[in-house]
Amino acid sequence: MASIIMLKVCQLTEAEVMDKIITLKEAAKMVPDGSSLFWGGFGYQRAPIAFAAELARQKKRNLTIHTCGSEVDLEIMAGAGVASRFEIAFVAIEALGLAYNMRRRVAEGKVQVEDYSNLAMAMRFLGGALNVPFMPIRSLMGTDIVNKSRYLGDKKLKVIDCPFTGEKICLVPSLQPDFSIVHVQRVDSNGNAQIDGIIGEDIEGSRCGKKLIVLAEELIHEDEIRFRPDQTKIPAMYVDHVVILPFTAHPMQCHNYYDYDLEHLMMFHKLSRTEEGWNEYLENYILGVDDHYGYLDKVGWDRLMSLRAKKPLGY
Amino acid sequence: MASIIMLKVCQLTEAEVMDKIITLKEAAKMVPDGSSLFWGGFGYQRAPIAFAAELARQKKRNLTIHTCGSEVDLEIMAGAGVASRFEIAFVAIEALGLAYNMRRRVAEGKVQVEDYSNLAMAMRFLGGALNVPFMPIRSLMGTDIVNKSRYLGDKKLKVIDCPFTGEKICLVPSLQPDFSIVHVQRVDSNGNAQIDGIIGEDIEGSRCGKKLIVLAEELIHEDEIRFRPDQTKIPAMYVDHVVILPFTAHPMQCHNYYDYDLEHLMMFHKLSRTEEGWNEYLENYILGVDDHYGYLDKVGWDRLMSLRAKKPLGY
Amino acid sequence: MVKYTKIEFLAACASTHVRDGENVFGGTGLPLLAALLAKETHAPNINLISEAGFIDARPGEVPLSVADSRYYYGCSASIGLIETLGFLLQGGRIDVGFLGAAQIDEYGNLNTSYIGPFESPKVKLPGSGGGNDIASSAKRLIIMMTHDKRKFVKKLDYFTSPGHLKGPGSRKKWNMVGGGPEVVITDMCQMDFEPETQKIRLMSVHPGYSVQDIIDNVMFDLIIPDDVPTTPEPTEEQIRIMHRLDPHGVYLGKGD
Amino acid sequence: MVKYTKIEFLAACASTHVRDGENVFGGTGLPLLAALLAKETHAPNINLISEAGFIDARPGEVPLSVADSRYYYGCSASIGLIETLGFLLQGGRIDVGFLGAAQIDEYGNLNTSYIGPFESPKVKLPGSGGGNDIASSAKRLIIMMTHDKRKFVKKLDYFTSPGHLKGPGSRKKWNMVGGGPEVVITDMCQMDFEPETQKIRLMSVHPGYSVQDIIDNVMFDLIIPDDVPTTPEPTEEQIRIMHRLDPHGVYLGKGD
Repeated sequence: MASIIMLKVCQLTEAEVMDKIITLKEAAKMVPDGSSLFWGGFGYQRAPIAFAAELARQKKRNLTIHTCGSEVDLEIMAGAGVASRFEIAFVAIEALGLAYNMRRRVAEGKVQVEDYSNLAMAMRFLGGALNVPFMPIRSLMGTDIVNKSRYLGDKKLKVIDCPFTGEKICLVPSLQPDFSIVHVQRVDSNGNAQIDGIIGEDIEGSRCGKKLIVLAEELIHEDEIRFRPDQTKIPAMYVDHVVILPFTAHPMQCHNYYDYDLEHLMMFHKLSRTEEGWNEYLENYILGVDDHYGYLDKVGWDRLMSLRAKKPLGY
Repeated sequence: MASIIMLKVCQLTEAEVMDKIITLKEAAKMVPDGSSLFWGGFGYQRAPIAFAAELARQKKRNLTIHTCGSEVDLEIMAGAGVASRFEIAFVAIEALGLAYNMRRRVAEGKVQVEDYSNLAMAMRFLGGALNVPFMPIRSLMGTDIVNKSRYLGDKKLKVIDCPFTGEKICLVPSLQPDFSIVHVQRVDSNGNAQIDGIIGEDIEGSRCGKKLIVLAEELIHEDEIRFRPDQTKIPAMYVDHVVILPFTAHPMQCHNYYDYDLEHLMMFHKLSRTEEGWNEYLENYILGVDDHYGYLDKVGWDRLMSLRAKKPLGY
Repeated sequence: MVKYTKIEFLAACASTHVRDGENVFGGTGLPLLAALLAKETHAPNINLISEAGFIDARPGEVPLSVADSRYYYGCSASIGLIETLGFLLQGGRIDVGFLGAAQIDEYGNLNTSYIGPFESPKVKLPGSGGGNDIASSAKRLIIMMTHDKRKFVKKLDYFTSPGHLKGPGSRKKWNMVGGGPEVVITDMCQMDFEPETQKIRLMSVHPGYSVQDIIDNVMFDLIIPDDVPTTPEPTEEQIRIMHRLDPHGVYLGKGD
Repeated sequence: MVKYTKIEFLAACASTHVRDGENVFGGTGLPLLAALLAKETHAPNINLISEAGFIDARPGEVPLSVADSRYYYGCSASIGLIETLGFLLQGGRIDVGFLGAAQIDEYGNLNTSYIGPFESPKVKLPGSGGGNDIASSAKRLIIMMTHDKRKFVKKLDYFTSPGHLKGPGSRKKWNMVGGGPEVVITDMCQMDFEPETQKIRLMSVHPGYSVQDIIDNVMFDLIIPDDVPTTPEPTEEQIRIMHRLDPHGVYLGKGD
């Protein structure tokens, strides 16, 4: 009985939503200049680098990026002039050093960074996902994160007396950006997404945006999702568009799929020290290629294949 | 190299925490009269019935129970005089009808129920887990849940003007009860717990209590936890005590382990219609047995075995 | 002629209010039966959600609890309450929710908490559960009740879940996410809400009942439109499917 | 005599401040190396947590990122930021956190955000990351810095993360969950905080440095106790283990 129901519904559902799958170009085209974006991934893990590069190729401008901490992707968007505002807690290339593009653009006044902590940003996404206007946190108080603001002014946060206890508590404003951009390991054609390894802030981030674009390394059949429903980290009903692409995070890593490319990463970081070096990288690896596959060809498939994750390590 | 490190640490860690595993009797003994408890499980799923029965056998009194919605376990605690205060959203035996014990005890004035909604309670646990004094929600407003209170008075909740948007928003006070009682499928000796199926409010509830007692159907080896760390729903560092017992939720269900016992449940519900009937059940199945195994013997192992879940259905 | 019970009529009638493709909070009992019936007939693509954490569920037989494992097999995600009641429902993503009640007033406000005075209640009812959340935040609310005059009251003993509160503007005052009740379905009639006053209005009467029967069985002034049609009867297929979904007759009774 | 670099000394010295059985926020870089070294020597039962979501991690080689998959294999739970920074850290369950900084003042307050005036910053630094959260809520804070006079300032260019703020009572005013900084470790010395004033105080100098060297290399009035011991040197075993954990010399440099 159950199987009859499922069969019928399966066919209809798949037909209806098959068009969620679009290309990277189409996905980036949907983001108008001036949009605000939740930006997924955390540190070296599941960074939507390919999406940042495509935004640069399409000459997007004046985006506002919301994330806890990201690295190469933020450097690309700051360096290429795609994003002019960042509400973030962290930008650097961990282990290697400062984010030079961001440093230059901030010094030039072309980029404004509104500073929060990681917990503060994660709670802003949680509040947005819950559709409430703010969330309380216990950090930030007593520091310049409370006292100074770039552009949000008194909308950056509020320190209030708790109406229950009288103690000081900090309220951070919830975020519901125009888009959420999240990179995952696997997705079915409906948009049900599985994530391996750590989640960072992507549960909350995927639910807070007005539109959600999921970038996945691999397309899986709906049966695999329904056989393991407790592995679904993002249910299809949140997902507006799906992009299937391998090595979306290169030169960063994607747990169980590939390790970071330390050589490329160090080359990126070294070149980004100067505007000239950065322009060389931008021309060579982003603007000078047609699309993400062009980029991957340039990096070289022998190298990409050598980065593939080994079981059971996941990197 | 990694394996050398792991071996060494494994041994030491296990030795240190092995004493987390205690008996049901010992666990219930730790709960003093007058304590407040987060009560895990949701509806028919993973209800800590065995713990409620043991609290009744030990004649605990004046407990305050915090949960979204529970059924037979709340009926036992209300009926046996174990708990006198409930901060809950729901009590009934779904599909069968009203919770008669609770109904009688409320009418007698022996039990006070402070009414919230499911989301409100879940958010109170989330706030407690986050260690902030309140959480904002969009429901409750305009109704008697806001206007009437049994014993919390103006600490029950507050409706405020949002300091960011000016709109009305409801703040519910966070909960950090003395104990969290959570029933799970599997746990290792350190306390790392896996939950199958739905979570209800047990992620937040397990983190909000001052002490956490985990009741598990099955003990697994630490290697199983570390091989699938993304299946760990409650990390050991939250867990104070572990009780290993089969059929902890009977006559309710435990996903992937056993289905509900509808016959027993209907018998329970029917008997509880009257004080006499309830006393009969209480004597027969709770006070008249030495412990949980006595209860299971009384129910009968042939019946228990017939309830075992079938793959892949999980019930 | 199709033979049916009052309960079967109620469930079949409610199912017609679910539209294909909607995100539906099913709950348990008759509402769930109605939602499952809709899914098997005119609305195969509804996304059935249980507040316990199941998303896009396809139970082969009717669950007894919102947390019943029968919701699990074949669902596309199995999470928890913060996901369903917080992210999905409060997030404005649920199209339609179902609620029952022990009392309803003329604005569709509901009591599922107490009969008698709050200070010394005669009967403790189940309470809100997720009801207040669903009534506050689902885009549309379908209310299902067995018809009993004492349930259709001028003033609720306890106001658990919001309908249209005190009428126009009330929900806006509290910034409610959802639109409030759309229809009330009983075993005697269907009622909707007059747009201007947001007061309850007779919509159709079930076969065998007159408008006067309904008027006699509510304790407030029911708005009666000029034209009150008869509610269409359930089909044999609907009744057959319902019994397949509830093979043990937990909700429908032991066969007919 | 043991041969060591400044960086090796700094990491080995910091590792001694981790106590067995503690819940430790490791982060990346030298702090993580210090924590891993502690775990392999005197503190095998520390529970190493990365804010990205890894709990009870046992990386075989040093991760480059808090989110590095090298944290995954052998860990006991892999979750997310709300879990680690919210439930665990803000929940008061983290014993010790590590932070570095570009500037520190005499109360142990830290700047990891900007060099130069806020309005027109000369250098954009990484920002708080989880630093403000860790400094606010970890029971103890261990600060690690390479020693440079320009980093030990009278006034921070930007106040990112709280040390003891303005001294006694300051943390209490904001109800901070954690106890604040306990020790500052550089490649020249160790410093702690005088209990009465909560101002920074010299604790020990590393071999080869004098008290005067330290005084010359801070820009505020450092409290100097009567007795300033010499910091014990790292052992050969510590150095060997560190290099095994960082085989590519990402943090330690290429060989010694």
